[in-house]
This record gives sequence, C-alpha cells and structure tokens, in this order.
Amino acid sequence: MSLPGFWFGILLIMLFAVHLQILPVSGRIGYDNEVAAITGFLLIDTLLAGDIAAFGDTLRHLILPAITLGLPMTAILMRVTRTSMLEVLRQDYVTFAEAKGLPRRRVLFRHALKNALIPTVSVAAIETGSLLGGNMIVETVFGWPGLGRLVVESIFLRNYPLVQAAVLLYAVTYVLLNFVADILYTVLNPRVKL
Amino acid sequence: MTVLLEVSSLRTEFATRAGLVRAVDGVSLRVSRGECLGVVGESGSGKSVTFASVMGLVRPPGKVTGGTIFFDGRDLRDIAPEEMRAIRGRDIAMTMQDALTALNPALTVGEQLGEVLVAHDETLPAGRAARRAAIRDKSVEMLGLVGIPAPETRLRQYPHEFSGGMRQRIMIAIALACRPQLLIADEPTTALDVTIQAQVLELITDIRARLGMAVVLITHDLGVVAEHCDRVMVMYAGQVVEEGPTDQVIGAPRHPYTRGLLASIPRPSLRGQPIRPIMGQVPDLVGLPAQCRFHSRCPLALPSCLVEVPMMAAGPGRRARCLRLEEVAA
Amino acid sequence: MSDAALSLPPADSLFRRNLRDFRRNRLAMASLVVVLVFVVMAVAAPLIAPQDPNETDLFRRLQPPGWMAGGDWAFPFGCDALGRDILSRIIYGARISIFIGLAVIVLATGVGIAAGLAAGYFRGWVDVVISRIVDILLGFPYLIFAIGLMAMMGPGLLNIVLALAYKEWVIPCRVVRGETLAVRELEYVEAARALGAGPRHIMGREILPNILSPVIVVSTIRMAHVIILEASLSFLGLGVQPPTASWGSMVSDGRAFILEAWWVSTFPGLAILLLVLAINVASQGLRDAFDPRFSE
Amino acid sequence: MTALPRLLMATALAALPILPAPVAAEDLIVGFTLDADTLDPANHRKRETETVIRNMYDGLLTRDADMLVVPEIAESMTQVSATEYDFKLRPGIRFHDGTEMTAEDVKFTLDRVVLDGGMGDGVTSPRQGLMGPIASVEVTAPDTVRITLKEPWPILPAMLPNQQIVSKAWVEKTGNDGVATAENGTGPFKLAEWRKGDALILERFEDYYGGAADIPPVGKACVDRVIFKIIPESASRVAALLAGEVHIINELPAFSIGQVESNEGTQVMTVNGTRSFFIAMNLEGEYFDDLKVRQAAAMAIDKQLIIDKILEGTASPIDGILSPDAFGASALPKVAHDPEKAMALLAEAGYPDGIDVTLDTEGAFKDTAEALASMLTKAGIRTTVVVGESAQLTDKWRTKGGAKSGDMYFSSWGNGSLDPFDIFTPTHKTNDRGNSAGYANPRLTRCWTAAAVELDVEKRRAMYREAELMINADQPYVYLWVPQDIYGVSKKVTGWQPSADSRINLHDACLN
Repeated sequence: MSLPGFWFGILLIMLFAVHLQILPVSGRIGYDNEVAAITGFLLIDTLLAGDIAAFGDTLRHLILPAITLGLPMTAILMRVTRTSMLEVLRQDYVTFAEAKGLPRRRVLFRHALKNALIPTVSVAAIETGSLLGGNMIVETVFGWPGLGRLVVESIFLRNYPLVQAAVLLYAVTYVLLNFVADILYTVLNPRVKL
Repeated sequence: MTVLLEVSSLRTEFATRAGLVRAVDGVSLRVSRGECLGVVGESGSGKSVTFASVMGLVRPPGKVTGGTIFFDGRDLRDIAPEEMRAIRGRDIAMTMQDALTALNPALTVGEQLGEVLVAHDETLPAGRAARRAAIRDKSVEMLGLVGIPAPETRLRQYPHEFSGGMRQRIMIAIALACRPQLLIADEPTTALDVTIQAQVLELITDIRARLGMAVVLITHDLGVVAEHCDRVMVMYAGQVVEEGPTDQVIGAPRHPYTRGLLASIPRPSLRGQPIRPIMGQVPDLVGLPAQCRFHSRCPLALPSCLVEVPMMAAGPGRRARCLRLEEVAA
Repeated sequence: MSDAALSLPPADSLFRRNLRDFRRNRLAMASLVVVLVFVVMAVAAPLIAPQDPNETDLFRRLQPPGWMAGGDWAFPFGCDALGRDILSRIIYGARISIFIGLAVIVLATGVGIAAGLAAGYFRGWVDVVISRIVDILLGFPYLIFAIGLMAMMGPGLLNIVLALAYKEWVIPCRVVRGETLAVRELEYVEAARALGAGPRHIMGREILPNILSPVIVVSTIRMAHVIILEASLSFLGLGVQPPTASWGSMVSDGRAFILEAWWVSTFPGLAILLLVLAINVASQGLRDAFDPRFSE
Repeated sequence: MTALPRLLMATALAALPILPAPVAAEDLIVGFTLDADTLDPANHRKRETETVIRNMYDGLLTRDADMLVVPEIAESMTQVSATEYDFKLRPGIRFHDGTEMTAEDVKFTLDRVVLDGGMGDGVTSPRQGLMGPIASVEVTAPDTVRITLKEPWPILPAMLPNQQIVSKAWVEKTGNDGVATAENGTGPFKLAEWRKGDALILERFEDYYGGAADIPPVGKACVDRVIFKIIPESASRVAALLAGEVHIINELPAFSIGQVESNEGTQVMTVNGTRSFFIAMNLEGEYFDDLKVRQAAAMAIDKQLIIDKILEGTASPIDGILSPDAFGASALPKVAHDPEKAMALLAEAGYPDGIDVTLDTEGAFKDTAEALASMLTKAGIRTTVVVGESAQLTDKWRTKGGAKSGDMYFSSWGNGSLDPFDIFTPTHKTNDRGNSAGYANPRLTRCWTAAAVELDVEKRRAMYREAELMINADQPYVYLWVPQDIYGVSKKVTGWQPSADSRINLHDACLN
C-alpha cells in the first residue's frame, strides 16, 4: 500500500506545511531541541528528559508521516472490523445482552466490539509487519532516516551483511508484533492463554 | 389471577431470498401472573420467534407486522425503544437455549451479572464505592440463589471456566437479577445432561414459587411441560394449534399434531409399544395457502380440511385448530 | 462408480443461487463492470488508445489536461515529461498491470493449492516442512523481499512475476491447508477413501472442488495487492523497462513534477486506485455470495 | 479501554499551543539531497560529502566564486621548481579543539592521502589518485611545507582545494573511526550534532582565523548555526523551501524554477556546473565499431531541444568532453542535428533498415535518456532505454579495459578542478577507469602525457585542443551538455552564492 502513500504524502505536505504552514515538511524534530538519546525513540526520550516542548515538536513532525502511512491500513482494519462486527452481532450473546435491556452503547462496544476486535488485532499485527517493509517511500517523502530506505539502498549497493541484519531485525520485529498481538488476544479473549 | 401478558393476532415475517416467510402467523396467547405456560412445537414452529417478538428482539430481515402485545397494561409494540429497553431485563427477562453462546466469552460472569443491575436497579446507592459494593453483594446473592458455590471467587471467572449446568444457572441468575415479573425460558434444558436438566428445571420452578413470577417455558419436550407447567400451548408452522390446561391437553389432545407429538415420546408406561413418529415434514412456510397446515401429515385429513381453520373452543379453557377435534379426542 | 454423485454436493443450484445473490449486489456488480472495462481496455489497447503511447514530442512536455488552459483535447489527460499522451499510456499500462496481476495470482495459486493440499492432506512432516516455510516467508516484509529478488535477477516482466509469486503462494497455501484439514474428515472423503481411492484422486477430485470457492475469493482479493506491489516495484525503478508504460512507473516518473504538473502521476495513480478498489469490492461481493460462512 | 483515548486526547491538546514552532532566526538551514558518508576528509569520493566537510575543514588553497584558486590556510604558495611547491602557512590558525595548527599537521594530512597505506592499518586513501604524482611532503620551516612531485604536474594548485587539513594529534588519538564520525577542523563551523540520515547541525567556530584573505568578508561566520537537513525527495525539498522551513536547497529540478521564482520570498540561483554529460558508444560492440554509425548517432540527437525543453535552458551544449569553463576548452566543430543524413550514414554503413540497440542509464536520468532514445529511433537507431543501478552500470561500463557488453551508455563525468586532468584522461585514455567507450588512440596518449607536465599554459592549452580535435574525428562519445547547478534560495539569505565546484560555502552567508 506504499504507492498511493507517495501521492498522498505530498498532498498533505502541500496543504499542511506549505499552504497552512502549521506542520513541518520533513524531519523528526526541530533543531532547537537537544535531547539526550536514551532509547533513540524521540517521543520517549523527550518525555524522559521532561522536555514537553520537544515532545510536542516530535509529535508535530510525526503527524503527517503517520497519517500517510496509517491511512491505507485504517481502511483495511475498518473492513476487517466491519466484517467481524457483522458476524459478532449475530451471536447469541449479543441477543442476550439486548434481552438484558442494556443500553445500546454497552451492547455495541462492550459486548460486540470486544469480541469483534480479535481478528482486527491479528490483521493489524500482520499489516504492521508489511508496513515495516513498505514504508521507504514515506521515509523518502518526509526525509526520515529510516530502515526501509537503508535496506533498499543496501540491496542496490550489494551490502549483503546489512541486508541480512535488517532482515533479521524485520523478522524479530514481526515476531515481537505477533507476540504483542497474542498478549492483546488474551486481553480480548480470556479463553486464550499464553 | 390477573393477566400479565396478552398477545393477540401477532404476525412476524421474514423477508428472505426465497420469499416472505410468516414465521408467526396470527398467534394469540395469554399469561397470567405467577403462571407457568409451556410452549411446545418442533424446531421452526415459531415458538422462539413469537417470544422474540414479545421482547422486541426480532432482527432484520424479520419484522413484527401485526397484532398487539399487551404487557402489564401497555402495548409493547407501541412504546419507544428506550422504554422497551427499560422493560427488558427488568420486567421481562429471558434465558436462551445454550448458555455457552448466550454468555459473552470475553467478559467475566460478575460483569455480565452486574451490568443488568447497573442498567435497571434504581435502589443502588449513589457513591462509586458503595455502588460497587452493592452490585457485588447482589451478584453474590444471585449466584447463591441459583446454587453456585463460592460465588465471590466465581464472579471473577469467565464463562468457559464453568460446566454446562453451571453456565445455565448463571444465565438464569442474570435473568432473575432484577426480579422480573415474567421469565421467558427458551429451551433451558436442551443443551444439558439429563440429570442436570432436572436440576435446572427444579431451580426455575423453585424460584418461580419464591419470587411469584410468571414463566414461559419454551420446549419441545412434553414431559417437561407435564411436570412443570400449568397450561400448555402447542405451535405448528407459525400457528397455535392447541392450548389448554396441561393435564387436559396431555391427557386428551384435541389436535392430531398434539396427539402425534405425544405418541412419539418414548414413555415408560408404554414400554414395548412401537414409537410412532409423525410422518412427513413441516411445510415450507413460504407462500402457504390459508388452509390447515397440518393437512399433509395428518392421519385424519379429509378433502374438506382444505380450508382456513380458526381456533375453536374445545372445552373449558381449551381451544384447538382442527375441524375434526371431536374425532381426535376419540 | 458414481463418485461424482458422492463427492459433489448439489453444486449447481447452489452456484446459481450464489450467482443470483451476487447479481443483486449492485455495488459489486458495478465494480465487476469496472474491472471488465479495464480488461477490455487492456486487450483492445491498440484500438482504443487515441495516440501512440510511446510517441514523444518535447514540445508537448508536461502539457496540461484537455480542460485546462494550454490543454488540448487530443490529449485529454495531458502529457508527461516527454510529451507522451497520458491517457494512451494508461490504456496500454493496463496490459502490464493486469497481466502481472493475473500471472502472479495464477502461478501463486497453483503452487499454493498444491502445497496447501499436500500439507493439509498428508499432515505429518510434509505439513511441518511446508508450514515452517510459510511461517518464515510471512516474517519477511513483502516489498523488501521482492526488491531483493529483483535486484538479484535483474529487471524484466518475467522476473517481476517470479519475484512477486515467490511469496504470494503462501497465502493461498494457508487457505487451502486450513480448508483441507476441515474437509478431509468429512463423510464423502471418508467414503471415497473407503472405496479405495488414492491420495491423488481424493485430493484432486474430492477435496479440491469443495475448497475452490474460498481460494478463488482470496486470490481475487490478493490480485489487488499484487497490482499495487508491481506499481511499488516500478515506482522504485525495478519494474518494467522504459518506454513500456506501467501504472506504477508512470506515477513514479511523475512524482518529480507533482508540484507543477499534478496530472502526470495523478491519473495513473487514480487508475491503480480505481482498479484495486473495484477488484476489492467485486471480490468482497463474490465472497459474500459464495462463501457460505459469510452469507446470511 | 477508556484510559488510552483519554491520554491521547490530553496529549494532543497539550501539543496544540506549541504547534507553530518558529525556526530560530539565526539558524541557516540547507535542504540537502544526501547525507555525508563520512566526516573524514581523506576517506570519500563524493561531492555531497565534500560539500559538508568543507564547512568544517579548510584546505591549503581554496577557490573564489569565479573558480580562481586562492590561498586559504596557506598564506602564500611559491613554485620553487617544476616539481617543487612551497606553502607558507598562516600563523595562529586553531583547530576546533583549540590546539594550534602546524606544518606537521599539513604534512600528516597529505601523507595520509598520498602514501600507500597512508591512513594506517594498511588502508590507502581513496583520494590518492586525485593527488597525482606527489612524491613527498616535507616541513622545511616551522611555517613552511614543501610538496615535491615525481614529475611536473601543473594542476596541483587546482587539486589542493579538495583536500582539507586535519590535526595529526587528534587523528592519531581518535583513529579512523573517530575521524569518520567527529571532526576537528579549522573551518568556520564546528559540528554540534550529527543526526545520521536526518541532519548535520554545525555551529559557528568562534576562534576562526577568518578564511581566505582574498575572499571578503574575512572573519567569523555570520550565522550562529548551519543545519544540513537531508531531504532526498525533490518535491519535498522544494516544498520545504516554499514553506520557509529551509533557506537553501541544492539540486532544484529545472521544471521547478518557475515555481520557486514566482513564490514570494524565494529565488533561483544558478552556477555553471562542472559535470559533462555524454553518450558512450561501445567501440567493441556490434554496431558502434563503425565510425559511420557513431556519426549517425551524433547527428540523430538534437541536444539543443533537450536543453531547451527538459533542462529549461539551464545547460551549455558541448562538442567535446570539456566544459566551456574548463581550462583548455575551445570552440570545436559542431555536429549538426540531421536525422536524414544520419539515416543515410547508417545505410552507408550497411544498415539501410536501421539497427536495434539499447541505451543504459541510471534511474535519475531516465527521462532524458528516453528523450535521447526517441531521437535516435527517429533516425533509424531504434533504441531501448535500460535503467540500471549505478553499481551494476559501473561493473558493466567502467571495465578499465575489460570486455564490455552494452551498446550505449548515457552517463556523465565530473570535473571539479575544471582542468582536463581529472576528466579528459579518465574518460579517453586507453583502458582508464572512465573510458566507457573503450576508446584507444596511442597518439592521444602521447599527447596528454606531454600536456600533463607541460608548464607553459598556452602550449598546454593548444595541446588539449589538438587532442579534442583528434577525438572528435573518431567520435567515441556523443558529447551533450554541461548542466548548471540550480539552487533554490530564500531571499532572507544574503552574502551567499553558489560555486561551480558544488561547494556550499556558508562562511559568508547571513540571514535577514
């Protein structure tokens, strides 16, 4: 889903950064904020440093790339959730919850959604895995020194050790994401135990 | 005894791909306070849909298209959805066939029990902590009432951690949490072992006596009806075919279908005799002509039966939908 | 031996009813029409395209679309950086996108069905080996994997198809394996086994026809993904070689001009979006109609 | 479940008041295409890296805006003999760590580049070839360094601006790895922070000696900080300039000139580049071994049309490898654009029906290559563009005499010194590293061996002209153009102008 991302990203830049000038065009953080690298994740580091201004700045830099990268995934997750919600709404326990005279909101969100989110979580884990690999275009557009770009360049430069390391990192991240998804499963679905 | 629920000429239809299905076709019934009404019929005879209609829980593509449902003096078809919501769970409660599917697998038993109280119980105290404690106490009380040991710890558990009979009890506890005036028990025992069936039915009967509520017991088991119900109503293909006091209907059925049902039950008293199942199948409910629906399976059918048959009086407090009800009794 | 009667549920009437259902789904029908229009466009490209897609004319460089100032209705969607007609290139580009989409899906589905059937039917070590391969492949980011393969194999249409199919087969394989596991225990399969049919016969004649419908549905959905992946490869310069038009390479070529000449990458981008959307909606309609688990 | 959205909302609200974060006034931000590979002046061969390094390190010599070589760290340069140059160093120059720069540091720097294994650990600097025939570097007085050449090499001064002086003590202490990631130069800015792949933040060096005396104003840098922000995507770089987020961008695409010009607050600045573009024809190949075919190809191409339409007029056509600005460049006979004659020539060569060939190029030049291909095709040389990666193309075309497989290669060669030495020789000398055509002409080899050591400027110039004429008769390449370097610059920036060697010298740049 990376291709429309390019077009969409430039569009967002033109609107929010060039015309409205409320968000930055590119980069991860402004240059007035010096933050000690502890984890390397700027959002976390700025919070650890207690620097709220830098945290806000990092957040501002994150908005457009995050939207660009996340929007196609939103569409997929919406579809999955919709399908599974339709499925769940047919279940007996939803009828029973209705029969209990519960407020509609509670039936939908507490009873139905909690169960409907189970496939959403697993799809989200898989899709996040594919985001990992497909984000080099967004990295390029927003000038982020990202792994995707690094790997593509390394492939072209035949820098195989780096590619191997990156692939390992991808695999580990993928496994970790699925692990997180599994933990979320147990939260959503008590029948599943780790 | 005053009338609690009075349904007349109820009609519920489903728009399916094959055509319009009249799942409930002109059903009238009456439940008095404290009374137990048994509703019998094969699968697809419209028993469950009838009471889903009463609860206002018919889902698209189904729709209640005619009739009135008076409950406690109010027409349930005529009130706002919010009012209906307030009645459900508080005044009319329902249990479903299979507690395994009716209980939400993702929520604890305590939460599923407590939420009914939150939704309906106006006697709960105002403060957050006090409210929680009150809900907890009531939940424990309810689980105790349906005979679940160690209710405090069990409240924190999930449905899958209970046995089938326990789950059924929990569902009943949830249904009874607000002391409803009417409990609709939709096949409360079909999913259970025989021994547990008996326990659960005992429980319902017992609580009915204690709380003084009316019960509608939907089942296909005439034996259960005979044991627990004051009156019985037999449904076939979306219509009521016979109703009356239990002992009379079972002792002397006035509709060939009821008779067939009785004949197909293996009974100890009739050991050695062959079981006689009703031959044929329930007719397709799409586009049924307005004539006796049991006609094609009826051993007593005559060509003259091919007309629309109304419910006819069949003795004191009894009615049946058969032109030859005298002959049935014979 | 009447194994046809034994093995096949009354498929005909069911199929017809499903088809009727599908026809009733207006959005899905409309999407199907869009897909068909694209296919016809691809097949009949030389007849439809108003211009030669590769004819350059630097005097028409970045000429705006017909309705804009400086535009010319002979080039309704404008011209690219070399003055080539964008509409004609989109029409010809449909050939590449649809061909690659179809080729990858056919190849991947074929391999996936074979592997999935074997894994699901034989179980044991066959299943373990195939499932592990599937798991490992799933852990790789798709695009990175394809880029690596393309870098190794070099450009070319066939190589694109191979690079994408290399990982794509995993998905039908998973579906087929799951379905096979479910179906292999059913009565009619047992019956065929009791009648002494060999594994090949059982897999091919008894199991396959009954699991085909979810596989077809999944494959259709995946085709949309493959088209986007091809576009992404072309976007990174690893796709088809110039001057052949592919939608992805058109978007890529136009990206430099997006601030000044938005039409160069926008129209092929919209073409990708429209086709992918149409395939998705149509396949979802197919699924709703044909997959019993999703019908009401 | 409800805690998370609430937290997010709170965060978003907290971020709102500080959303429009203005750029600090005294930061000059450059939107730059590529990050530096390394900060080690001796260990790279890339222009972008050099551009960054030269804001932190100074060289013995430098160039002014007109590309004239002037002393920088050296106070003066004296040519003692044909092979000996003396450099007298300025007093009081300090490295960023506060230590004083000495003649030993200069010797160390040059030895590190020139000697085999000069970088230590058996590593030879990749820049060794650029320093030509330097035989030795000696400290002859506390403030004087003598460079001795193996043979006369008149372009030594032209090559020295590209080599920056490092501190001996510091390099020995930190080692090569340290030099790659940190700096200790004598230049106007010192490194504050290097966010790899994202930005290089430099701040003013307060003890700067002032820079080349011949390039006023002399003194400390004008702005407090300089930031090289890496934005590889052209459209994003332009957007950043238009949004006022950066003040200078390099490699402004030609078609964006109008937009930057029409935008209030930004302007376009250009400078003649030093990179020559050409098509190499494989002289060992099936078709291009025939001079007539090569001539046909040259006639098929209308370079002026491409310059006007694709490059928006920002390039100068060339008829030989040398840029019009380079030493030794002269007016050469032009090949007129004439597709019909090209076809006739093809027929004469035995191809009346035309030929089918491929044109290799990198992705960045696909557009132009396709335009070239369509011109060639119209003249009967039916050309398919094949886009390859640079590593792959180097293997294929820069074979240093090894066998070649392609037909044509659209490529370029840089000429930072603007002397024929670093462009003419590599691209035309038999089996040299840039000789993609596989051209071999023994007479020519003799010619520039002589030219390289010829001290008389006019004689040397004449020798190159003779060589160019000789080559033109053989037409191993189709010489195309030298594009201008185009920069988008905010009108807030004063005192800065681009220079032809792609150096972005920010010493004198100020912000209003």
